[in-house]
Amino acid sequence: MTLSPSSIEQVIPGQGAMAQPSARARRRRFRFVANAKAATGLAVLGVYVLLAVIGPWIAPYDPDARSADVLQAPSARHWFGTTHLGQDIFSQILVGARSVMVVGLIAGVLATILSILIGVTAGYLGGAADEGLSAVSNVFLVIPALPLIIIVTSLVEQASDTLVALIIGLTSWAWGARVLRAQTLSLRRRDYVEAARATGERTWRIIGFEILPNLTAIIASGFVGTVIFAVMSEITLAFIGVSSMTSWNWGTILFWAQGQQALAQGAWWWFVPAGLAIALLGTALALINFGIDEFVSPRLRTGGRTRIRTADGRTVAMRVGFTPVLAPNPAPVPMQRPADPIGEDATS
Amino acid sequence: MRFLLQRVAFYLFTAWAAITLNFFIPRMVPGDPVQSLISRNQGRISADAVASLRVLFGLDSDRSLWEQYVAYWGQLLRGDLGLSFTFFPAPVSEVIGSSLPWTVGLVGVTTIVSFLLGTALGVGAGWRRGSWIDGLLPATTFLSSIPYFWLGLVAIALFAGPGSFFPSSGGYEPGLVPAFDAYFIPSALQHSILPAATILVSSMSGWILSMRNMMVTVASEDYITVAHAKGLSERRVALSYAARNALLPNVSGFALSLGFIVGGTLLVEIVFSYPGLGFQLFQAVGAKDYPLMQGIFLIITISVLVANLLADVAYLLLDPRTRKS
Amino acid sequence: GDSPNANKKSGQAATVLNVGMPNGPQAENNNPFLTTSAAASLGYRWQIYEPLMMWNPVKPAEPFKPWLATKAEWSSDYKTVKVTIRDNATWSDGQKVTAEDVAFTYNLVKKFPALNDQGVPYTDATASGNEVTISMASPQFVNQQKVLWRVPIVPKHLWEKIADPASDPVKQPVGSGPYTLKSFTPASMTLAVRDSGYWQDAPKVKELRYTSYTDNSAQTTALANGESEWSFVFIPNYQTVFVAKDQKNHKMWAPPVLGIHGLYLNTTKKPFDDPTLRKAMNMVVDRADIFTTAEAGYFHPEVKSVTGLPSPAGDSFIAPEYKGQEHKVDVEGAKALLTGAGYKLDGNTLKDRSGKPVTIRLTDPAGWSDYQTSLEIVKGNLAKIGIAATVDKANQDAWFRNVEQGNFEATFRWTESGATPYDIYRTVMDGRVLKPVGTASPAGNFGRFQSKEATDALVSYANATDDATRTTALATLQKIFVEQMPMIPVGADNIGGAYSTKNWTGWPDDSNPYGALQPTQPNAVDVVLHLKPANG
Amino acid sequence: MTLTESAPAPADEVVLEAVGLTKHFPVRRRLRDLLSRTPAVVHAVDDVSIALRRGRVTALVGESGSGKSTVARLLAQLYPRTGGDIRLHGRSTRVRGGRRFRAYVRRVQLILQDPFASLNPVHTVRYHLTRSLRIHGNAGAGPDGLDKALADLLTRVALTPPERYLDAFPHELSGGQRQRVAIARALGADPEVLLADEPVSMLDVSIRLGVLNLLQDLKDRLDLAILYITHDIASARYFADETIVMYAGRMVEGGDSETVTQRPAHPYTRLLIDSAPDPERITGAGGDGAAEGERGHGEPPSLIRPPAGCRFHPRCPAAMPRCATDLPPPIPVDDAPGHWAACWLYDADTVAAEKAVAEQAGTEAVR
Amino acid sequence: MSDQVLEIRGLCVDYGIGADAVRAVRDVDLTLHRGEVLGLAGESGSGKSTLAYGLTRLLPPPGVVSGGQVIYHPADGPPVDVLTLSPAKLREFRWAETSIVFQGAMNSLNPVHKVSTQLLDVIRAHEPKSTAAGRLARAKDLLRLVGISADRLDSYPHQLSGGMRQRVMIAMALALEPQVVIMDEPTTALDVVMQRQILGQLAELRERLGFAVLFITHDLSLLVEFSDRIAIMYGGRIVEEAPAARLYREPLHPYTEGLLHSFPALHGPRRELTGIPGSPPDLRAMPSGCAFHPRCPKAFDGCDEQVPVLGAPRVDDPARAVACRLHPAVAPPSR
Ligand SMILES: Nc1ncnc2c1ncn2[C@@H]1O[C@H](COP(=O)(O)OP(=O)(O)OP(=O)(O)O)[C@@H](O)[C@H]1O
Ligand SMILES: Nc1ncnc2c1ncn2[C@@H]1O[C@H](COP(=O)(O)OP(=O)(O)OP(=O)(O)O)[C@@H](O)[C@H]1O
Ligand SMILES: [Mg+2]
Ligand SMILES: [Mg+2]
Repeated sequence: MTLSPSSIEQVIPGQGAMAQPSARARRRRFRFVANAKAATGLAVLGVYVLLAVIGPWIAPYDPDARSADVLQAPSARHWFGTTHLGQDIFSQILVGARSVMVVGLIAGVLATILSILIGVTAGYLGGAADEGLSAVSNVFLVIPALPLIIIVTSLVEQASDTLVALIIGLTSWAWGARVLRAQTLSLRRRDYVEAARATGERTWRIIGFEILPNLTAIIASGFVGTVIFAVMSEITLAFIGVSSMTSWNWGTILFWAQGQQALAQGAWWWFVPAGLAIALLGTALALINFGIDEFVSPRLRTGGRTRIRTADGRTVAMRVGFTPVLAPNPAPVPMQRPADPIGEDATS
Repeated sequence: MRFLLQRVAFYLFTAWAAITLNFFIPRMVPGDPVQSLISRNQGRISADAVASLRVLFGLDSDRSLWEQYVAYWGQLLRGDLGLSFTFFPAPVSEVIGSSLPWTVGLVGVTTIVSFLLGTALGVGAGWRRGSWIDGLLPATTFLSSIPYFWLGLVAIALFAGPGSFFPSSGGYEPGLVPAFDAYFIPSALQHSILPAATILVSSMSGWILSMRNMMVTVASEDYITVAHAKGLSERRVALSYAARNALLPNVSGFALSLGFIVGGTLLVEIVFSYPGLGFQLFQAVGAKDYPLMQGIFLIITISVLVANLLADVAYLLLDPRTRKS
Repeated sequence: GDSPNANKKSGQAATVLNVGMPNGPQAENNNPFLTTSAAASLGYRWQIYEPLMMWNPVKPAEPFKPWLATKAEWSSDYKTVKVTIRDNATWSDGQKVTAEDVAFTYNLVKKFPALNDQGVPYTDATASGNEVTISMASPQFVNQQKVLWRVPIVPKHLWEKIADPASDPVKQPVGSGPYTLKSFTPASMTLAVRDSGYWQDAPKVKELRYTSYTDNSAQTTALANGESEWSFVFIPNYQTVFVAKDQKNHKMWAPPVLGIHGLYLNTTKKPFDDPTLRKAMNMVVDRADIFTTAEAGYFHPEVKSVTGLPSPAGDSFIAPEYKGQEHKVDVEGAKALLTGAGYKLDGNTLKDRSGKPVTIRLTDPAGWSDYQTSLEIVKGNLAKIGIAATVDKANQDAWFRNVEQGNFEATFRWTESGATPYDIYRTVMDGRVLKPVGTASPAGNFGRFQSKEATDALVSYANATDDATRTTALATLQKIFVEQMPMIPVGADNIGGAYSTKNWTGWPDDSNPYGALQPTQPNAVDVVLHLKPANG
Repeated sequence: MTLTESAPAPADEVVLEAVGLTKHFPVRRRLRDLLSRTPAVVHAVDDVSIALRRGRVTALVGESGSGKSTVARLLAQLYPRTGGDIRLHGRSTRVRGGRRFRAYVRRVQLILQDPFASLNPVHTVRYHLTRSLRIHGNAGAGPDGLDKALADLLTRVALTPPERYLDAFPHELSGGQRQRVAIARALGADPEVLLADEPVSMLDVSIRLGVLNLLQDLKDRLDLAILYITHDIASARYFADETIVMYAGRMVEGGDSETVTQRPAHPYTRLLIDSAPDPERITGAGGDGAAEGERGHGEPPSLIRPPAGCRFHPRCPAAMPRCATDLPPPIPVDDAPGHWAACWLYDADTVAAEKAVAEQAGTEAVR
Repeated sequence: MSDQVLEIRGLCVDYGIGADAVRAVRDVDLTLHRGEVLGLAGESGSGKSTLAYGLTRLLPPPGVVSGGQVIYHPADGPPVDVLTLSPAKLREFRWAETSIVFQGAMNSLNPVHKVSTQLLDVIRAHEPKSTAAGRLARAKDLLRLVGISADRLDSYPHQLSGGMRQRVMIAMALALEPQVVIMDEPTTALDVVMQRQILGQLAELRERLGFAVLFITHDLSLLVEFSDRIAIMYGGRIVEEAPAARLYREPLHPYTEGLLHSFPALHGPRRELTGIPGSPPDLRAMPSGCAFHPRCPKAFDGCDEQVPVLGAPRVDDPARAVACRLHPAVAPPSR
């Protein structure tokens, strides 16, 4: 009955009064992109997706083609240098992007869907269904994923990207399901869920339309997490040489580099681009995740801007417990001047 | 009582299911340990020798999978994990016993340190948003997005050249006998610095991030405002009020991560040739060493389950609220 | 202090030899019969236990060198061998090595198939005086070294007490060799030279330190920085990575043995059932390129002879008609051969007689980088005669299964190796192990090569009682191999290692190839006995 | 905008009736409780009987935690009941979900206590109302029909002009507006019974009045039966025809609102009425009535181990020995028809017996 | 020594900065006298809580104090402007001089610490020299003061009922015997019995300790009964200020009047409730002139242009102040 001052509603401006809803809705739609982190992440991801699509076409060389330039450092001819067979590493990276993106996205989508299906259902239904589904996800949680993936990929002779993605997806949903279940448990007794029930909504609709939208942040971060995990797994598998490597991916490049002891030979260019490409992809995804977090959670959103510029150009620190005072006060009453007039409240 | 029994039954079921899967999955793989042995000794084991190896590994008798499964449980219940193929006839328990301490030592310690350090930095970042610690986030995120092994390899290339203080592989200087003495311990420590640093760098930002977000959330709780209103010192509000509450979810995450210590370190151990369990598992998978694989899976399964239970209990202990459902 | 670690470090001078192998952590197991034991995997079993005779795989045709036995006499059908045991050898616990011990050892191997890691069909071994007669169920001409060189002799008085020798870790090994085990840790083992009682002059190396590095690159690093002085590991670009680190001392010697690696073609798959096509393919394979690029210029040396026999190990076996005939890349010749046989080169595509383009799938496990590189090269080579090849990076287990079942078009694989070319040809052409496609033939003939003539020749070679028969049979085999080209030989199997002359000299090399330079071969003990301090 | 005295209600048809309704919640136990045998439960509601009649408002008042909301949720069939019966038009119903549950909620709609929590923050007003209309088939034909129905609903709860509110998210609405949206949602189902759980609790008095007027109006026009749960006894007096007082999970008094509020019979009701702030008190006497407040000291009882007998007896100024042992049944109070109290004070026999005992004790003490 | 403890002058509080800013409190002047209970009522959303948190600078982001002064007069020593204190000074000032009982006691107590810890640490923070035993004795006294037995010290917040928690908060607020206690709807979630219990205790304590209270609530009856003076807020401004009984009897501002005609009385004859038509103002688009004019039954020409100033309508009655052009100010409100 009492409304805590920290609850979502009060943080959002204009509560208690009607602001122009249409303008508001528009602002809301673009706020996500306006978030600098999300925008950066999306831009980088966009480039990756683009490369995944057009990479093989724009690659200057056939990634398999051998040339006389054996083990050469980056040059104008070979931007990222060449391998011990004279293959162009830049082309390998470009061509390899597709497989990485395909595996990451398919596995991410699959694991996310599974974790939603199992986690949310278990959390919402409770009882025996919950026990059963939780047991299943616990079993999947305790099964060591990477060795399992190694084993399963070795079951088939030609593990295609899709298959690797499916396997990674199938083995990596459990954690997300667990988190979602816990969150659903706390959501399902929320009043608005009860209210939806009392309105007469069907169960699947309650799950899909009342609960799921409120899990967006978690689902998104779970998705991003699995994509990163899937990419890492794929690359790891290729790196340790267990997956079949019919197509190029960045792990394959690293595998060759490691197999030829590139670092010992001083061929840093063989290693560095693939590793950085992976790290950059991971960072982009993490940035998008931050963006989603701040977008969905109003607390983080206001938290994003801790220093704000006032109209007269000063910077003010926003912090809990010490509300900033904007106007410098004339002092009409005799006052104990504080020993240290520069507080964190108002600094110029 | 019923609740307790239910929990126990639940965990037992999970354990049973996981162990069963762990039994069957390795056996579904084509190829057998003998074949793997042959491939490792390309051409130097003759076809005639295969028979002797099959006899050696006890693969000559044709037992159905079901019989093997039953026998496996019989063994397990007697606390016998069987004999490893790769190190035949060393008992699996011995193989695990010799590599577990390394893993637990390296990864266990780094997990704890990374949790503590990450949490501390997360507290700082969350409390003082916009400060330098907060500014660290993009960097740590980047670091944590780098594949472990790549980071390890680069670390080796950069820091572990010949003549460097950092050894590039192994758990201790070859030739030393593991013992708690003034020769071995420093050597073991020296060998662990680089892998530990790698793990730290790439795992810490997860803790920083989750702690930071929890801090941000908690910092807007009423009781924090009240604590400020009470005029408590910044430190006390930040630590005793905000951090103490923000810690709760992180602690259960930490308990769970303890469970993954055993299994989650394959790559670091491979890259640094660290004589731990992850490396052993990798070898076992390659060698189709079912008994060893199962043994390691068992350890992983049990430790994850125990950690799970620990997380449950930790939450109960740390959070005095017995929440109404 | 009292720690065993205390005496480490100092006194490295030239009493210690550091041996390394990239085999990962080991479990304490010194059973000399088990391939899986630490002693076998690192090779120190041969420093503790000794065989009857010493054989030199690098010079397979040379006579055996007496070791624990002073003499070995084969019956003419090679079904029994009579060995004379030297009388000055003792076990490290002081007891004398007797013919009883030898007979016991062979009977032990016979009794426990698990210990018979060479699969020799022993029937009996009896001792009388200092002589032991070992008999076998079938002629063992091609397996002499397996009988005399690969069986570590163990003391009867200790081993008869072991209930199950196949699963005993033999924590305190007692052997007749020059060393005893001093300490064991999963990553390192130390062997100390025996104070007394060794039957020859005690080696100069007072202590052997074995280190099991976790993987190839760790081993390579250790070699490069001198931590390891002797090892056997594949080092890509070994010149820069290893030799260049100490030009004077770092050496690599990996001479070929009688075993080869090459491209198996599935002879049941059209159009590769056509020997002409196979021969044409053979003519374009650039072995030199493979040797330098894929095998780092030292591993798997080029097989030059058209017979597929490596040089120099196989030189003495080459039939006179093929002496001096070597493979060479001849694209034009290949093209001519093909067009002559009804193939058509249509632009960049080779069409077979039915007009279908010839394509081929080359496959090998993903993780085997030298094979993969070789395949890439072969792919390029084949393109020159219009064969479009794809390289498949298969999963290792699947590859094994598929190769054994004949489900492949072409794959790089090894043959077995032995004391005679028999093992090479048997692996490739043996009709006795021929199985239909889909059924595994683990013992060989993966390409499903069908030739009764070859099978007969193999049987005759193994069972012959006189050299003439053997020579004829071998010539037949070589003829078939050259004319039918069931497998395209590329590189020789080799045995050897990397070593450093910084502290120790006397290693075998091209100028003095007295034995195989590989720490895991029985020759290892011979090598160690040859070593002398570099500065002493 | 006038809240007039409600017309004398016709003794109308009972629409929804609770008979001996009981709800016990199992308690989530702590580690140390795991070993104890008896399962602990919260006796949230015990033996509550309420009849909701067409065109009438029944107020439910009582201390916080006495089970008022639980009764409402039980009546809405959101919780399974532990005991007792719920009758809709005289027919016993127990529905858990599915079609029959939806048929039930079409007739019985619940407005949850907390408007901040009961609207999904991610959905607009339009979504909430559309769903309610759709589910119950009141959405009209085609998009135009729906728009008309939505506008109609919003106009009914005085959220005008409707376009201004349709696309707003809950956080853009004031508390009062949210409470009205919640009411509109309930009305979208076109129910016969409205269970309104503190629908005006967090509004200032002027907005509160607006909402109550709305309900009043709906009741009159649509012949709704309304359960009105509140802490504001004064509003119960003005708004409800009948008032029931709950204490610690039990009904302690009931009757005509005016009677209950003006002549409370049960000691707890008296305490409640006396405790209610009353500006007239200072303006009249200048005192602050603290003396009366004294009686109320003591904590509400634990509902896990509720006191035996009358649950109010530990705090009751008029407690008699019997109160601690015997549970008082509803006993009619003579001052008005339909007025009853669950208190032994209104049982002539008990009072007489007590008096005798007290006298005897008195004489004994004298002796 | 004046008898004012807290003087709020021209206080403005915004949510957000720049174009996005919403001004929730506008130009508020308010004086709290020593030992008095000043009630603050008004429309929901009129800025009562914002005012209370703003003057103590506890408003969570994005709240900012955009102008004005909050002058505190300590019992001894010169007055200080709370808004210019450095964080360290502010920390010292807080609780020792001004304590707050927040709206939801449920959320005000740290769920993971015992009641004792939370009581003791405030004493320790402000009186570092006190002994542990002394602090404990004090904590026990405090609990007894609000009618909770001392053995409850070891309880966790969740083990206490809502009323008990509220009383623990009150005890805590009094721990350092501050001059001013601010209470934001301290009893809204409780039933009237509990509410009366708590307020009764508070009244008693005030008699003994002599602190002043700023009491915020929607419940006009409660306010009239409990406070000495009442201020009414509308649209971020104080629109009327008067002694409690007089405000109840003769409200001057039409909004106050409307409020008084909106609440039903429990006792006495049933009277007609008229309420206030219209809806609350939008903070982003405040009506020009008097914020109440669109809803005011008595509005006349010019109400939509001039912002009425708060002032005493009669020179001889300085205790009252109103901001309405019906009762133009003839004197500044009393200080
Ligand atoms: N974070 C915020 N951003 C923008 N406006 C806000 C924010 N928080 C509160 N407001 C607005 O400020 C105004 C004053 O809010 P405040 O909480 O002070 O009202 P109140 O008088 O205490 O109301 P109530 O009686 O409902 O508690 C309200 O209109 C509210 O909508
Ligand atoms: N789901 C639940 N599980 C366990 N106990 C519950 C549950 N819901 C309510 N209770 C308990 O049942 C009792 C009655 O709660 P209820 O919410 O019905 O009270 P109320 O009269 O509505 O109180 P308020 O006036 O504060 O709204 C309380 O003690 C409450 O703690
Ligand atoms: Mg309630
Ligand atoms: Mg408020």
